[in-house]
Amino acid sequence: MLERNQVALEFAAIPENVGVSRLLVATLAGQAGFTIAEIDEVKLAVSEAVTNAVVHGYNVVGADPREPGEFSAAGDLRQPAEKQVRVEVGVEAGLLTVAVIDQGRGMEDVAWAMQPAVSSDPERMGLGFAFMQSHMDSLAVDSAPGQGTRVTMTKRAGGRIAQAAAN
Amino acid sequence: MLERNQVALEFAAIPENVGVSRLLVATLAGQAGFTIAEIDEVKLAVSEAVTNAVVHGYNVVGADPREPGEFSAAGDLRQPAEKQVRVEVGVEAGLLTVAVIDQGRGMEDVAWAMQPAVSSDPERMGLGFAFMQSHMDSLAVDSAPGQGTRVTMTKRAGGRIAQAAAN
Amino acid sequence: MEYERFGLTLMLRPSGELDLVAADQLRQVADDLLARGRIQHLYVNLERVEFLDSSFLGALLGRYRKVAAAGGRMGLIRVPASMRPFLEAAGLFRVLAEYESELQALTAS
Amino acid sequence: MEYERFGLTLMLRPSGELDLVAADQLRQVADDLLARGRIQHLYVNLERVEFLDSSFLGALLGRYRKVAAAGGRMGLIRVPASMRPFLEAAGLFRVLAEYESELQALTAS
Ligand SMILES: Nc1ncnc2c1ncn2[C@@H]1O[C@H](COP(=O)(O)OP(=O)(O)O)[C@@H](O)[C@H]1O
Ligand SMILES: Nc1ncnc2c1ncn2[C@@H]1O[C@H](COP(=O)(O)OP(=O)(O)O)[C@@H](O)[C@H]1O
Repeated sequence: MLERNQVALEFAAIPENVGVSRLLVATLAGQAGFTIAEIDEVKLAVSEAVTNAVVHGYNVVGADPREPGEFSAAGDLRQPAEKQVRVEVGVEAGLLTVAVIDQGRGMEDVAWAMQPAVSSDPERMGLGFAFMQSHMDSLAVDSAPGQGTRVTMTKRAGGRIAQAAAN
Repeated sequence: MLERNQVALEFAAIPENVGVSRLLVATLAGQAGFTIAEIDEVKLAVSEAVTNAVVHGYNVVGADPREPGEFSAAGDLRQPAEKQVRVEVGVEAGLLTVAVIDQGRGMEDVAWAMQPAVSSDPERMGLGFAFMQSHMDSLAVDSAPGQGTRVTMTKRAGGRIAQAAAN
Repeated sequence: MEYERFGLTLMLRPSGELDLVAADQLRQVADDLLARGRIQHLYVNLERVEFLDSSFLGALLGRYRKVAAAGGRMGLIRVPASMRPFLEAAGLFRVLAEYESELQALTAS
Repeated sequence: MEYERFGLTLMLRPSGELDLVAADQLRQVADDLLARGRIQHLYVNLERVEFLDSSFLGALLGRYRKVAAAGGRMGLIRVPASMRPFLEAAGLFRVLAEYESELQALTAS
């Protein structure tokens, strides 16, 4: 079991990198001693946060069916430096910290956006923040219009505590 | 099959992150249409280059059995910003580019170091560069003492060509 | 995304991890057939699914609205036990019927 | 790293991806037993190995030097076909014997 680690992933804001982020964080959580059920929870939270960076931060996926070709038209990677997402992962004695950072449009009213079933997109459920909250131990969102968004989440490996108690 | 992608991984120079790097590059190569055999070759090259950054660049693992405790003593992550490895991965129409960058001790004589069976460490085989060369299409090494090292490798997905020819 | 048509019914069999990429595939496959009147009913077999997030759930509900608006039926088949609490929390079962097998779904009226 | 002792023989059964992390485990397990005279011979069963790199090869050869210096035997068991060209290129078979099964290795003189 790995006591301490620190890894950051930086990538073009395209849908395919959401799965890449999940895989990375799941691997690091596994090394840190998280159980399979806990890793599944972490994967969901990461998936929601990174999807938001791609979809809302940078509007990369036209979830609105009226503009289905936006990403497929392949215009989004022309200036990759402008549409980058960064996922920072830290592990310290069973505490996993994940920060998802974009330089996208940001949010005017974070409290409004974090309510369950609230979405700026009619095709989405508005449950992203709710799932992050219910599947991690803590969630903090820092955002402002035009300033991008930073979502920071932590989770403690419960299996570790149970294991230590059993010894 | 993904035509274009760009991802960078930055991490503390610890042995456990060599496997994390392999997994990331293997995943991206898979998305880009590389065959399983090709992905295995890419994994080996990445493993060798990242291991070199950790072992030689930063001397993190005392492969010399006389100093076995160097990493286990856990002193290496106290200033993580100082021992960071960066792996940059680009995919563009079936061409995979991987750069492995460290800010470690660097090399005085790159040509000497790249010879097969040459190593500064008696416990190692000196085959890292030879394997990178034989398993990728191109290899370039940029290094100077105290300036760190950048290893850049490329490989084209052969399966893609075969597939295109079959159509 | 793997699928099969039985008359006016579309049977989708997605596998692996279902996120916004799969959500987009679901939209493309289903909306085209719905728009051309080729299908009326939609079932999704989740047997081989290992992960799904709110993007895919949103795409499922979006398809439900279209199918229901056109008087069709939609349901989920073989929901993995580990995903049940999650789908319930999202309110999926309030609108989507659930079946134990593809046959059961196809023979339900 | 999984292992079993048969008298003076150590049978190692590593699995998964073998890089510098596994190389370190190999060193720790084998060198301690060798230094204390608990084992003389060393076999490594590669059956469940999915990947190995030059760090692990180096650790294998390093153990070979120690085992051979003490008059012991060392060999590889069930080398996956896909790894054969790679191990040959590295010259492993010039010094390490190869066996089809653990039994074959243990009963060889
Ligand atoms: N990274 C982000 N950048 C800009 N806006 C965001 C970001 N993340 C979330 N939002 C806003 O918050 C709303 C709620 O997010 P969420 O709960 O994840 O639901 P959903 O993604 O389904 O809309 C989004 O609809 C969007 O308006
Ligand atoms: N990133 C690096 N930083 C400093 N020195 C390096 C680096 N990579 C390789 N070297 C030097 O080049 C030599 C040969 O490397 P390689 O062919 O990979 O063999 P090995 O790792 O087995 O020594 C190493 O022994 C080391 O002296």
